[in-house]
Amino acid sequence: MQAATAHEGLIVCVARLLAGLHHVAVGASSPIPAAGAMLVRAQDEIAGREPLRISILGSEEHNFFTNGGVELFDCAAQGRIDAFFLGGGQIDGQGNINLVGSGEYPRTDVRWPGSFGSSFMYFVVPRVILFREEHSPRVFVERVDFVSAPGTSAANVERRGGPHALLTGMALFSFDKARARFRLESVHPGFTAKDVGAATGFEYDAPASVPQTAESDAGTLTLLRGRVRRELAESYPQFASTLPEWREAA
Amino acid sequence: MQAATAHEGLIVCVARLLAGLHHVAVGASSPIPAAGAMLVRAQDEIAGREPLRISILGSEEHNFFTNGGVELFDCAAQGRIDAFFLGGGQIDGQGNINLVGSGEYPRTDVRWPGSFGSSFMYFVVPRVILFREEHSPRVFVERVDFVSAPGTSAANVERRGGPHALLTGMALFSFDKARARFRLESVHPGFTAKDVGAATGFEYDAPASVPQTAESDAGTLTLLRGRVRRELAESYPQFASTLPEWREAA
Amino acid sequence: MALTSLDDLVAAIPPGAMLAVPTDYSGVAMAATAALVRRGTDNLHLICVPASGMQADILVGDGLVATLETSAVTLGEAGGAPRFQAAARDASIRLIEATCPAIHAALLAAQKGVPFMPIRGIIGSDVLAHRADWKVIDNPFAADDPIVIVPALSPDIALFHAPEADRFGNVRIGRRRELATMAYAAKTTLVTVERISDTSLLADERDAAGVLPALYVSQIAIARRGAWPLGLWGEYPADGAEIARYAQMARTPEGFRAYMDAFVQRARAA
Amino acid sequence: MALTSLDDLVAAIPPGAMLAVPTDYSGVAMAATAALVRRGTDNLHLICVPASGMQADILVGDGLVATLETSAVTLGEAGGAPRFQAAARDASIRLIEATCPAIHAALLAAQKGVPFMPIRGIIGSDVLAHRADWKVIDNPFAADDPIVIVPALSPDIALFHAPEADRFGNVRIGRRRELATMAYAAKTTLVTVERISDTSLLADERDAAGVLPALYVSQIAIARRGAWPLGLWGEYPADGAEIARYAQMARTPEGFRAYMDAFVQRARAA
Repeated sequence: MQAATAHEGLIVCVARLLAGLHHVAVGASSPIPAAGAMLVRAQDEIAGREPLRISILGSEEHNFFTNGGVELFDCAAQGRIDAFFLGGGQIDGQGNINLVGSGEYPRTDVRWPGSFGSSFMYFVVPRVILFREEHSPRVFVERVDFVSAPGTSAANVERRGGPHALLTGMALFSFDKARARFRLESVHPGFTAKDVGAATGFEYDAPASVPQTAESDAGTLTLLRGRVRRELAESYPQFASTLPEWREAA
Repeated sequence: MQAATAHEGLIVCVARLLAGLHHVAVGASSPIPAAGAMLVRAQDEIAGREPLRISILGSEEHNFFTNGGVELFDCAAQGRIDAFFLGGGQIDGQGNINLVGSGEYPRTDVRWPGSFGSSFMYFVVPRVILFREEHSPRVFVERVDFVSAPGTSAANVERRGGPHALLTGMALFSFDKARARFRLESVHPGFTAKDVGAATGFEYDAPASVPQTAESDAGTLTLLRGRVRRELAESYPQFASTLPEWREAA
Repeated sequence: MALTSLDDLVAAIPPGAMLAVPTDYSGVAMAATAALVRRGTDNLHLICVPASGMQADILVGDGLVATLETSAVTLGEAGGAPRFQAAARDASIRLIEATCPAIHAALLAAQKGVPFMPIRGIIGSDVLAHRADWKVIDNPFAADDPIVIVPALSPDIALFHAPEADRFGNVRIGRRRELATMAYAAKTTLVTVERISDTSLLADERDAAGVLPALYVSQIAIARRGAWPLGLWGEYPADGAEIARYAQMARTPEGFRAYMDAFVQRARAA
Repeated sequence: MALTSLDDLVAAIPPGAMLAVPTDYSGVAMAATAALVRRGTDNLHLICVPASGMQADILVGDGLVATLETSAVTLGEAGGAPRFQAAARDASIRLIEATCPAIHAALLAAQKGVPFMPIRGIIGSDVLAHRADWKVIDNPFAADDPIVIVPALSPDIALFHAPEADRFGNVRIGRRRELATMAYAAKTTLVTVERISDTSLLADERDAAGVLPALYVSQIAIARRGAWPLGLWGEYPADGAEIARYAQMARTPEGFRAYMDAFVQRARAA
């Protein structure tokens, strides 16, 4: 079997981060998180577990909300969303994220869309997965220029959510809330811990010997390239077409 | 033409109190207020004015709200409801109303249903019409035993609504908010100012000579006994059947 | 979704639960109420959203309610609610007097995940005077502007009756959006329905707005004519004669008991 | 209800108005936006509920926006919003940075007639740091529990596009309930629709939940394909190629001007 592509590796990483959860919400233009969620759902069904519920925002077919755009936030505030994905033009070593712009606000050098719901979701969703494929010092900075949402909060600030992991095209980090610091967990195939160090603008912890991100097993890849790829194609046809396909023998 | 019955007289009084308004809400079991509102609507249409909008609560056909039971209160809070009717087991001379019970709360001697939305609506609807057919010292007391909603508020309490008039089976009062006091405006046919005084447990102002409530003119009665009676029958068939009927000559 | 029996549905309501129920015209789970009476689940904290009728009167009359939080209880055209009135007079239940929009606001706070909601009006009423759990604060955005705030209300259980659910657990609530508010705010939502649809209620974009998503629904049981003797919007009107019969019988404890014996038997047969 | 022309509809928006518009997938009145550009209504305080795309970019690019209050502006798959980005860099507009649920909360406060709404999160963000109009208070129901409160937001005008209205002025909004929130909160609501229904949209209890009552609707104009090049739920998808063409041309002021000349002509023809 063909080894996992880089995107497939990320999808499998996402799936590992979502295993065992009940409900995840993903953005309309987030095919890799969506694919990871669909992989978990398929695995749950095969294992006879209650399958992961997936809400795809902005989608007509996969949006099960009926109370308008605010329902995502209400639902999260009620504790009914276990995981959510956030990105950012900048992410710093304390887990702060910047979706607004680089340079001195408001006259930003580069302007990004804006904070969307991040300033809220980061506080209320228990397992926020920071996902940014580009792994460069321009993204992973020592200190963001604008805090759309802070990585941690003072003890008296009500907060049950926050960064759980940071997944990039190069590596997977966990986040220690007490120390407000990332820890390098594994490096994806084709990269070294040294590559990660050079591409990261903030300090982080790392084990003496950084493991490689676990390879996807054949069963997982078969599921991904068959059923999940077909499900994914309904919402993300262009992205799905870039993934390897596996067909059952006729 | 047969003179107005007592109920017809009350309906015409209600209509006079609602003339010129845009939107009135009435309870599902309030046929006289509803009939008065329907009379105004018919008069508006005949005069070519924008007709009064009527929301009948709890009705499936005449409830134009689509956001659940809370929409009445939201709509009133937005200033979109000009008039509303409230009653009460007790009403006192300061305009306080009691929908909870007589005697010392919570061990009331007589328990009524409860305050419903009165504690809110009395504050936000500009023209609240207190309507209680029974005119007796047991209803119109010096001081209510439980204030479901106060007639007036301190100057610093945000309040654009409150009692506008008190209509009973015997008389019509206006309300002076600055003095927190009712004023007898007119006495219905068949009663005297003295009757009113004997049946009212609170003090109120009155002109030296109290006029009789103006009679309904023939055109109004024709409209009421024809079109309005028919419209009323859709929501309040039993009540409508007690009103005189007028049919156009075939 | 978990399609269950009426008995199993009400078994999910523990004694002492904070139980939210809707007003008469929204879809009252009367068959489930009979099952609850049969089961004898007591010590309930009943929250009427925002008022109730025969359902609250029955639960109070049967001694299952420790605390009753409501804006009103009435049998409507059939008159006052006799067991509620008797309990109020005897002070045999703890009464928490409310006003409709404050109950909605408290549930909305839970829906939004905030600890309180501000609400206008109410100041100077005895409703406020008797609510140790409500506060008056100064509006932080204005000078000398007192405003009531009510704390979030998150019922243990929301229980109501609706025309239909689909096999995925979505429930049609139409424009009775207080049912959605109850479900958003509650920890567990139990629904009885007239029937189960094989096709998803969310499939048609035109009427999807009137659907409570399965996400908020814990258990569903079929109960045909499950709101009787109350009505169900779009399905059947209230049985006024039966409610009047109840109103008459429930004037005495003995009459109430006789009525209930038959009422509970009916639920056993259903 | 007042059925009017597109030109008369946008004439109801005065210069300097606080104008609320919905997010791309809810129903954006793009034909009306073209008419607004043609009319040259400027000095607008544009509120995106809670974000925007091409509509905000066009209004900003044409110099009609003095203040922009939004959670984000993006052209989605077509990339960043070029005129918005340029205006942010030049500081040629006043930017009020927000986060989605705070915009919803501020409108909800207006819907409820309360001066503010509490909202969790946000504390410690620069969104909060730049909002002089938001406050952090101590939750009056707990000790040492700071919480953000946002003031009520009551736009002068809400403007959106929907599939249909009926001749009584009721408008189908489906499950895009943010459109209702906007209308509840706004002083005036202007709606463009694909078509007018002769029968009342409230007649069918099944889909009445997805209808905004006429009570909240000031004026309605027919604009066929009135959301183009954006999509309209249940009706037509977004025209991705056209949005990409806009994204390309709007990179320069000259390209933007050329695009707009044709865009506004199209509105004149409609």
